Amino acid sequence: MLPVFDVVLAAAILVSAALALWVRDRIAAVSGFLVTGLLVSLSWLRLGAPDVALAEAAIGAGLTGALLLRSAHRIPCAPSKALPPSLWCAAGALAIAISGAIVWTVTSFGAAPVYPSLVADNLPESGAQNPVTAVLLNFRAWDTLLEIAVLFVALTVVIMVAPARPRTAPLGPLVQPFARVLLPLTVLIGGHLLWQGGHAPGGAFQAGAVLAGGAIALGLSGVIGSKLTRQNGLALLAIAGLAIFALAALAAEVLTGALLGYPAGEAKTWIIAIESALTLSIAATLFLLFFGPAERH
Amino acid sequence: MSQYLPLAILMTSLGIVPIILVMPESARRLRTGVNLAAATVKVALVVWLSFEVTRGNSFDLRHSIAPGLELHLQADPLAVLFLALSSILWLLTTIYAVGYLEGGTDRSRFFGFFSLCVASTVGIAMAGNLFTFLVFFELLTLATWPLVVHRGTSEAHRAGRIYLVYTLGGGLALTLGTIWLYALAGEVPFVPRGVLGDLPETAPLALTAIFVLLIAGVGVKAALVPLHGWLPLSMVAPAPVSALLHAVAVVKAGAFGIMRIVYDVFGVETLQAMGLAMPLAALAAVTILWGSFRALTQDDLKKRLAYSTVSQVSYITLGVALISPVAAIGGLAHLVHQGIMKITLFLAAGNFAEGQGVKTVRAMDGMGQRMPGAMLAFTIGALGMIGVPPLAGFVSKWYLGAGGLDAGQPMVIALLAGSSLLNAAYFLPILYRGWFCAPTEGAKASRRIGWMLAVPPATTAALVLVAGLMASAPFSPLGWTRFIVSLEYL
Amino acid sequence: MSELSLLVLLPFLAATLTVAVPGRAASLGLVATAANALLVVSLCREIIARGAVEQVIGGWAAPLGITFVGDGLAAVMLAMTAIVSLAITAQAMSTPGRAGFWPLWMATLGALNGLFLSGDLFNLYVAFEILGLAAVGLTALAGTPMALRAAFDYLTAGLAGSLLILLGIALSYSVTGRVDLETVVVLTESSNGRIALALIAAGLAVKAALFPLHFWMPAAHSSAVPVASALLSALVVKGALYLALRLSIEGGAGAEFLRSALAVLGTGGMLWGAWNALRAERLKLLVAHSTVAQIGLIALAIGVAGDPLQNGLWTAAALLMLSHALAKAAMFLAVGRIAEALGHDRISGLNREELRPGAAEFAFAIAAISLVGLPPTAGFIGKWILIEGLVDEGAVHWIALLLLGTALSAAYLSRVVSRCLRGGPHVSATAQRLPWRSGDVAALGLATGALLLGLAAALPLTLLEVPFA
Amino acid sequence: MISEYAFLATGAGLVGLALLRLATSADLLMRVLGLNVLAVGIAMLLLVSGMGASGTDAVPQAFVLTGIVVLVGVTAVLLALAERIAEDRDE
Repeated sequence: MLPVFDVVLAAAILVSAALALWVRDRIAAVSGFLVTGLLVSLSWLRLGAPDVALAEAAIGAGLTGALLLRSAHRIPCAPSKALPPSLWCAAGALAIAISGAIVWTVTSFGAAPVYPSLVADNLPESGAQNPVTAVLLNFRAWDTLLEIAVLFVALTVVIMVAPARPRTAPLGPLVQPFARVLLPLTVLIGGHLLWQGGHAPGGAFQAGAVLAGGAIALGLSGVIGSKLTRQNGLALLAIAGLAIFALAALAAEVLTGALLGYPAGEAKTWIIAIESALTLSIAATLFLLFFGPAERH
Repeated sequence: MSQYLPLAILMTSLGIVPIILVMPESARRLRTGVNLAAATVKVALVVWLSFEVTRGNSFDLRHSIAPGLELHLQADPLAVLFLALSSILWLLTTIYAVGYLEGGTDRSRFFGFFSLCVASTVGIAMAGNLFTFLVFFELLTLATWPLVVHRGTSEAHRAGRIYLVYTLGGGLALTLGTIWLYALAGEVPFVPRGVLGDLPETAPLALTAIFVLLIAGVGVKAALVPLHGWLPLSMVAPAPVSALLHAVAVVKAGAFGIMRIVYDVFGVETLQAMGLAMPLAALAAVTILWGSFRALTQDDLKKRLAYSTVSQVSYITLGVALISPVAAIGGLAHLVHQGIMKITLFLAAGNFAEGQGVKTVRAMDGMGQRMPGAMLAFTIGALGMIGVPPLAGFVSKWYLGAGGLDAGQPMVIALLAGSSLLNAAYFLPILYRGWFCAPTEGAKASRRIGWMLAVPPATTAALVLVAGLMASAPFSPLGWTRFIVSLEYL
Repeated sequence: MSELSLLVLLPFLAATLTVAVPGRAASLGLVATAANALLVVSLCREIIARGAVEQVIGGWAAPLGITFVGDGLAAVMLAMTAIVSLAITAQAMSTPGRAGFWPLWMATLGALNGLFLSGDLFNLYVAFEILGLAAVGLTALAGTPMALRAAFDYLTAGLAGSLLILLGIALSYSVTGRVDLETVVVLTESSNGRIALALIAAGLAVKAALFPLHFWMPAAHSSAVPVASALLSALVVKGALYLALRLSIEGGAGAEFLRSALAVLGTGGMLWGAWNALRAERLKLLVAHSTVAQIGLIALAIGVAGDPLQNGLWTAAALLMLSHALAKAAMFLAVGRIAEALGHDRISGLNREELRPGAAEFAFAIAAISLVGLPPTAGFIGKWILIEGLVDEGAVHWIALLLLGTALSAAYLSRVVSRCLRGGPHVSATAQRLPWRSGDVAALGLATGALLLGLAAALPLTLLEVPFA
Repeated sequence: MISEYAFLATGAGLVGLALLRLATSADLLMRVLGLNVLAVGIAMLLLVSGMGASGTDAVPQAFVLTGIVVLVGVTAVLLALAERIAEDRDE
């Protein structure tokens, strides 16, 4: 039964993605993308990756979808030039070749991942029970720190480029499809995160995204006044994440001699402290990524 | 302390380059002072150095750049010969240039690159290995370009472009040959009688190719036919630049490079064994005749002198390629003799242009009355070039001819006779017009030539006379070259 | 705290501070770049004295954790970045600031340092994303429609490049089960592993603007403000080239297929860039196309150098990168000053009559000498090492191509320099040069540094000869 | 097993579709969408490769999570730039 479900799901993902990419209408394309995202996150639940599924639903589909909806009308369609068929065929052949190479590469015999046993062995010392959280905030926290730096840079560029602020309308036509999809999800995922706590799927990114999503929805519907977004404090909160994480990394090195090496036995405290700071910072960053700077330079 | 002499000599001209370049245009006195002081100090240092060298002291300054790659400055007798020539003539040319460019533009730029030019020449003279030689040789290319295009006209730029194409192309060949030789032989220091060991037996073909590349590389600057095309064109440069190009720096650097490659990289015996000496001598012979032949038909005075240079510089190459100690003495002595003669001619020609606006042979009528001093200097230089005894040119030609006989090449005598006839054919009409024709009606009123323009050609003309008369003195160019050749042919 | 941690984290901390205290951004930037330079000096001394250093982040050894690897190559790249950084900062301090410059610049510095030190493929991907985004921000800094459009194209190309890298990493993971750099040698052993590596290399080619994937680059580099152009051309593309060289080293003999591709594409880039530079009408475009050509040269050097574990030819590529970074940064800074003085950057209008060429033109000329690779520049030493090795191998065609590239670069750069020397006696003697600014000093200093680097080539070569970790 | 292949094909298919769209469209928004779909496809491949008998490997999951967050940042920048380009064209 389940394999059949998976095959149908897989096919649905491809179809909706193709629709999203080729449909002419902007809103339809973005909606197609949103649906693809949600189906993908469902498939990732099936692949045994609930943390990622949550993140994809909240950020990959939700927030990205919101951003795309915001911009869909402001970016005019490029005059669609009919490409010569030869170019189409070449591009198609290339795409098929790459897809084929990927399938062949992944299905050919490969070495088993080295990570599961390493993660399992070191999980008790990591300060987190959820292996994904352990990887993100302990084993490979350096990746995460750089990822926060990416968000920081993205925010800096968006503030610099300063697109027009989205118009807030009490549940206007722009908001409705988005709110219809996102709000229930927000509530659902938020509840899930609260319920499961730190030991199960969830973490700073998902929580931050949910917070940001709620704030954006409220901001768009005018519930959160523009007063809040005009405060410099929000931007400072956003950049604080990188500063705190970097300082924590260096502080850990002072204490233990290893960059990001948490003192023995206190890993959990450190992780929770960093995660809570990150949650707020991520939420502020994502919110500002959506709304842009208060004033244009 | 004195082991840093080579560096000090290099820095007297290299060190003032940035200082002069940043000087404001209006700081005329300061610039002249710095220039002349540096040139004078350099002459003094070179004199000191030559005394040290005759006392048997050797100099070695090394700076490692990469494994098997080092900058090496040294002072062997051959280096001292070239150093002495360039430092003395630099001093004279600087004085002349200051006078010549009075009231001109971009003088800071001019004198900056002028000094850089001489610094590269000095570096070429003192290079202790092929790599160092290459570095300064390329630096010379770059330093000379702004001088060639100094006037900024389209003609100057065309000449500059052609100059760059030729010299950078030659630079590429030289670079490739050098790297190839380093890959085969490791470090290539300049050592009398060559450093190649058993390579001529193991890799004769590669070595021949390397020789061709190296000679092609330096041959561009030495204006060997058919690589000489840039030289007549670059006559658009101001007179002191032409003097520098022809007598001291560029052309001489090429000829000096041929000496280094023949004597101190390959060694005359190796070269003869590989059968490469004859073709080089033949090329030199062709260049001698072709240059003289082309000079005949030039009406532009400086162009005539330029083709004369093409011809005369190859005397040096010929002397080197003939594989005979006597011919070598002639060739090496000609390095100096041609330098002082040609600089006399160019400085005098510059004075004709400055004083009377005369730039062509046709307009030379009555120059002996109009500018007797400059005309006298020009005459001495021209007669020296023809090889009239007892002037310097005669000494070189005498040794070259004797060397040809010594090497069993009597054809050399015929070549020298033919070339001298051609020399006479293109110089004597100028002298005739200058001394025996009355000035034409339209001749411009004379502009006074200051002492800065008058003294340098007079001095070099005197040197031409002295170098010929005192040829047998130990410190004459000839005496010194005998000493060098005794090292190369033991 | 070790130099390695501070090298990466100090710039990021400085970046956040410059946002928090915008009024002090310039002085914060200066302090950070100066500290960065001191850290690099200290690290280089340590590496020369004690060999390559490693630092296990968080105490979790690779492959689970991430390791910083500070070997000779990384140190040379860090030093290159530090030197250019000082000049960029000096120049930026002398020009009116634009909001966003300092945080983006500091983030670029941190990302570059992180990239040069990282020993993990996925970590490298994240570092590339920081670098790419910050570079796009620097491009957009000019704010003109052309710059914004160039920034968008740059970002889509850059993102496509990094996603190709990520795809390659995903396939590496599926083939070998791990993503630290030591997996590269395993990848070279199987054909599906080579597909993964090829995808990573393709992504790097986009990011490095390697022909024919350079389409985004001339517009981006020529429409940005001068400091940003200098940064992008001198440093940002070096990140991808560095990783290509690193893959060649890690892959050893098995990475020959990558090197062959690099050599071929590099040749194409060298010729194509030179051709476009010869035809360019605007100075900035000429310099940008020259970057395409120079990247081609560096790729060619990596490509023909052979197995880095067997011979030392790859050091030539590193030297060329170093030389290009200094010279190209100097060149863009100089071009910025020239354009500022003239109000345009048309090559045909460089020979102005009322103002004589000054420090900027001179800096351009010196930088050109380095780019052409005339002695005694580091570019020359790099080419020397490379050609000497190729002579030994008898690879005549590569030597011929290298010489052709050199001749072409001399041809297109002399177009500009000869224009600057034009003018003539009609120039009034009272003409004034623009007053000197620290920007002139930066351009001139960098150009002179590039020129003299050849004389001090022993230093980077000593570093590069430190055995790999 | 079948599920695994199905999702593998989906991942590869998403990559192919996205590349095809990127190669054939000059539309700014479509390029943003295409890049996002490409990223989703790659993430799918990572997760499929990480599947094992004892559950899905946590490390590629962390990679995907990082990738998602990075991508939302880049997308925000892309859209901001695209909006400004459109605005400048209007003026």
